[in-house]
Amino acid sequence: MVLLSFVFTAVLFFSLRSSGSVSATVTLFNWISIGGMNIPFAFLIDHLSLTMMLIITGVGALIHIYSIGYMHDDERVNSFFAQMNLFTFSMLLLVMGANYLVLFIGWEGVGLCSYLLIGFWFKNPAFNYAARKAFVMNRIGDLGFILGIILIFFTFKTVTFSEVFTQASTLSSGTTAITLITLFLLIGALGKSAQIPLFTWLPDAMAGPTPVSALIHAATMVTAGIYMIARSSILYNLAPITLNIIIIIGSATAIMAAITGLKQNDIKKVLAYSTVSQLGYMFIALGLGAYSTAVFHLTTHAFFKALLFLGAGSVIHAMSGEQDIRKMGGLRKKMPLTYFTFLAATLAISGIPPFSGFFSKDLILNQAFEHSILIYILALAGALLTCFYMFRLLYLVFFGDQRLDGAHPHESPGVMTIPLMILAVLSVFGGFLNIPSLFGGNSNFSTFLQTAVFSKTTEGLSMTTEIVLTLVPLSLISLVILFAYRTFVKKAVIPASDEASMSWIGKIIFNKFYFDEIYIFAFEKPFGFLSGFLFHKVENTVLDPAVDGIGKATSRLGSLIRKLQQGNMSFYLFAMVAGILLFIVFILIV
Amino acid sequence: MSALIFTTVLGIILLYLGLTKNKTILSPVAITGLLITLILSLKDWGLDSKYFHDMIIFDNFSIAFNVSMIIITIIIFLFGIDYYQRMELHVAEQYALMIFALTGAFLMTSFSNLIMLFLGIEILSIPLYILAGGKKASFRSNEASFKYFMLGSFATAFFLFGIALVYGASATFYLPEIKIYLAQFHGNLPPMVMIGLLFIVIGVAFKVAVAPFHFWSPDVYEGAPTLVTAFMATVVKTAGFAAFYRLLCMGLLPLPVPLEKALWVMTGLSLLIGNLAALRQTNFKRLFAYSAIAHSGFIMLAMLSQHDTSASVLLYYTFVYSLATVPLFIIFILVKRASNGLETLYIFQGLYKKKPWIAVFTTILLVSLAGIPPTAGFMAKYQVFVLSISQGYLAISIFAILMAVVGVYYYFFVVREIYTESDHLHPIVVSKLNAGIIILCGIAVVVLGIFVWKLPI
Amino acid sequence: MTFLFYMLSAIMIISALLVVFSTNPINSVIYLIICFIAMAGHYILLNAQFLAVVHIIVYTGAIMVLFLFVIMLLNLNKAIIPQKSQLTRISAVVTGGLFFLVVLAATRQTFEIHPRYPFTGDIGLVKEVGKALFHEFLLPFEMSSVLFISAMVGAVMFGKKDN
Amino acid sequence: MKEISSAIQIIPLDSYIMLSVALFSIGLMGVLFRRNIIAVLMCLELMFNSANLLLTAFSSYHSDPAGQVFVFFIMIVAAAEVAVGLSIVVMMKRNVESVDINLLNRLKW
Repeated sequence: MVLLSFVFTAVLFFSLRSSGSVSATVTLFNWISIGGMNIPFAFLIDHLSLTMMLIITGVGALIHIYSIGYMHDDERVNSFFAQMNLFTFSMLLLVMGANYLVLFIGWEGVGLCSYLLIGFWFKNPAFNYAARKAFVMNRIGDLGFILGIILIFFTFKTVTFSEVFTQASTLSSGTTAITLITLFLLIGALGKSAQIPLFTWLPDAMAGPTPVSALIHAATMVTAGIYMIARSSILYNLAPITLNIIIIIGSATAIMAAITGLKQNDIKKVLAYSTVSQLGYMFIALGLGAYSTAVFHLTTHAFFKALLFLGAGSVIHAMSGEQDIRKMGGLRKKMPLTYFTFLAATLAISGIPPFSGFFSKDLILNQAFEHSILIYILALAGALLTCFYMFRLLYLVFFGDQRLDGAHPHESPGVMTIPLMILAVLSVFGGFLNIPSLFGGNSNFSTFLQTAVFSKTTEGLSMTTEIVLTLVPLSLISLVILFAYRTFVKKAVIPASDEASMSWIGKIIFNKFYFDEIYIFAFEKPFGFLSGFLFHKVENTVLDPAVDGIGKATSRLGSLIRKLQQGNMSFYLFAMVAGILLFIVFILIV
Repeated sequence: MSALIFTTVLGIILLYLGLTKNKTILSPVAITGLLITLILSLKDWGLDSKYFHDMIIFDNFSIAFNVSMIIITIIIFLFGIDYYQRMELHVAEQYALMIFALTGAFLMTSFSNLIMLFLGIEILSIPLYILAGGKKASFRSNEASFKYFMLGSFATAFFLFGIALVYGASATFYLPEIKIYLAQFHGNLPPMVMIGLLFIVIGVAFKVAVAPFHFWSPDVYEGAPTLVTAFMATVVKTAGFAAFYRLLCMGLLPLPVPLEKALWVMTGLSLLIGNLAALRQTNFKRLFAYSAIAHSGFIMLAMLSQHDTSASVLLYYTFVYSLATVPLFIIFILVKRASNGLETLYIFQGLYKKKPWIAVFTTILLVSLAGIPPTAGFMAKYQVFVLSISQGYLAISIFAILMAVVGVYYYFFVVREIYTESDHLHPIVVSKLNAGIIILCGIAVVVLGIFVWKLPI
Repeated sequence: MTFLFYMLSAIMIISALLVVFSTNPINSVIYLIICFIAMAGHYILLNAQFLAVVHIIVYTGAIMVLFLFVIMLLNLNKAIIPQKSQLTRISAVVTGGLFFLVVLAATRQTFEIHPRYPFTGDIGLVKEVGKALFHEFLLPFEMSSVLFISAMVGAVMFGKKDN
Repeated sequence: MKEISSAIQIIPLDSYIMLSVALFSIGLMGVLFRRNIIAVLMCLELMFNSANLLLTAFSSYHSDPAGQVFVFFIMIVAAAEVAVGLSIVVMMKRNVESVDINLLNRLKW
């Protein structure tokens, strides 16, 4: 089904290309007309939505094929596919909607499917809790989003994209209304795209089946926020304050999630934090006004992150459900296909040329450099951290000796590896869609998006700066890879369990070499501390409780109101009379 | 008018059929009768007929509401075939009383004289007092009945006193004449009239369970037999709001400012109390009682944002709400039977395992009540918000949206239970007819949400 | 005339208070009957002869007898039920008093109510009331039969002893 | 007869309003005051009747029979309500052997 829709999308893509038109709007029917408002139920097909549709259907189809193998012995496989399809439908609705309301319906739909899919294995109460957490956090974001839509309606008297944007372009930059609208929309995007402070649901959401994590929490749903901001690029261009906030949030998220990822030992958690971090990257790009770059990174990220998740799924499958990377190792020989595809994805996410991640990440870094050196350094640091934990993951899982007794890892069946290989090819070559002029390309992808997304124009960097900016990260990244290799392969350092960490560190100091000491003093300790701090303190004691706290406060108020209902008739009568008396006084005074 | 006469006759016919001690024919007769009433009602469409010195006016507004209430009652009766199978005594009386209550509801949607409003409310209420106590041996049912009766009469006393005060000033019971009388004050009403109007409004607000006059509803909903609760939560609420709208927006426009402010306070309180108290409920019926209070808040929001489309939004909201609520109560009864009469939310555990399709449609209905697209519940809420915002009530709308978000949470308590495993495996028996009703309502909710956004008035 | 008004009012208020404060329900019923008779006197003063008669028949004749009947039936003719707590009773009195003051303050005539029609003395006669009842108010009159039948059904349903 | 029928012309309308409000408040107080359900019902009757009295006074003042017809309907409804209320009381008494309003507290929270 999804494959079929991919074919349809591809046909649509080429027909739109050949017809040479920029966008097409399909109005199904006139939907709402109330209170002086007209909303058609319409779809908008332009280059942006086509790109998104290609990603959703393409990656989605591969993941569906993969799931046939992955879920084949689950008893509720039918409902799984039903929910996955519902998700794909909602996601398409989201990107194809021609006004904010249709977008919102898709938005809610993916939230709902996400809830169902995270809690798919509902027998485990923790999973149920994770599902609910995701849902609640998303609802907080949705609240901001719907307020944004309402404000849009309030300001422009319409919610159709084209009309809003036409009217908005006549407004001057920095108007309060626009700033408010963009801020509210941003809150929605923060929830859906898992940014600070609403990101904590995403790592927990890994409770769902791995294909779900791949489809929803890596490739598609979390990018909805990016898509929405890119779609509203005209509005955001008019709100410099919001853009700055986006940059701050994006870089903070990118760094923080990367640091947290350093110490995670669950294979999916590592990937989850890396997703959050990469989304932070996209937000930086958005904040810089480089919307097409953000969408480009979104595209490449969809390829390699889906691949990573599916690879992880394949590993978990092979290890019969084990997710702790400390217990893996030496899988390179047993699962060569998975290994090579995983390697390709890791190289891509680390930004090694000519893998896809290199092009998109490089573009973001360049643009960050243009904007401010500070953001550049932050982004670069994030990239290095990403590189480190990804190779740590790779080495721990695939190199060294097998550490789990009694497991007999085996390569996954063809129905699972074929999607892996296709995605690997995409991860490797996906970057060629948008070769910058430095390498003799002509930025096809950005040009393609230009009709739908209105990036801020930049003057461009000189050739030499660009070369330097390409080489510096590259050399640093190679260093980091080498370092990780020495630590995890040569020295075979295995991260200790959380409880034993202090005594373990003591032992290491006496036994290991120079590199290890550097690792411990310069890296392990501060970052370990920071990582632990971010994870345990910030995330667990500040952000989570803050979000939970709102819930708790409301529910406490709820108990209070409930206590009023004492069941005693006299009390009800008294309450009624008191109410009436107060209303009389109120009426007479007002 | 012929519909009104026919329903009263139908009630009496049902009473006589009760003498034959044959329960099986009651439901078919009642449903056929209601279908005839439906047709008779629709025949009056567009005529704006006035009867008996303008005592009642059957305009499109009242006919639309009547039709929606008849449809909901038919759904309830369809389920009644199964429900009353287990009951030995007084089955015919219960059917007849519901029909009589429906007659009262008709009067409430079409009155144009305060005496008809008063009689309508009473004809609706007295059968309900009795129906609430339908399980004679159960003390909970008795208590529900008495609480409803006591507080209801108390509210009626205020209502009457209010009518007396308004009559004293204006010397008439006719709404149009009262409107003309009030217009001469240019919004600066003397306190006596103001208090009279307030008392009248309180009398109606009590019937639709608007906070702070909601205290009866959780207790009565819980204690009353479940099918009666379903009737109360849907038909009574619809009728109450139709009457409310007729009173305020047709009779009193422009609303006196203090009264309007008082109504806004009630709206805010209902939203707050309904949604927050529902968060802590573990009893399904109480949960629905509080959520009904919350929905009253939303409907009030639509009503107070006076616009040409208010009536249509009101109709859409109440109909969609009823359409989702009745099947949920039906499912609740079926599940309750399978778990020895427990009423907590936990009894829904394992529903997905036992009846996957029913579980899916239950989810759809709950999702609709929670107001998540693409269901009709979302469209209804959305229309309310659009209406209130376009009329400039931004602050309260945002508050209502916040509360709607809270609302999602407690409906998903039930959803969570449905998809949770359970150890007790009593089979849930769902007859084909009941499954049909549930599925049909589920589909209707989705179809309405996607394609039909406005019901004709 | 004025004397009569004050006389009846005093009887009414005092007996109404006694209804509330007497502990024995039988006494309450008796005081309520006195109160209603005084009210019938008011109706006559107000020229509503028809109402005065109906009031006596319906209230003292039917409703109060029903009360008495139920009290006898349920054997409640002693003050067996304890009073509410002191605090509740005081707050009840305070609430009632407050309500009286507030509503009184609001309903005091600060504006002129104009009589709708020129004064006639016979609107309360059976003839006039009957005309209005069977002409203008025919529909409510007919609909109240539905009310009665449902009340009757209810009373039978509840009162009957099921085996 | 002539003398009596002109009461409303001599006694100010205000007095009647005051009287009705007083009666209503006493009824309200009684509803809150009493624990015996039957006594509470009687106090409710007081409240209804105060509305009746007020309507009649206004009706006479306006010389409009509609108010008195309304009173007639209120009496009808009051009779019906009392019948239903007392039958509920009888049913309850059968179940719990008491007519104490404070016993009605099983449905709560």
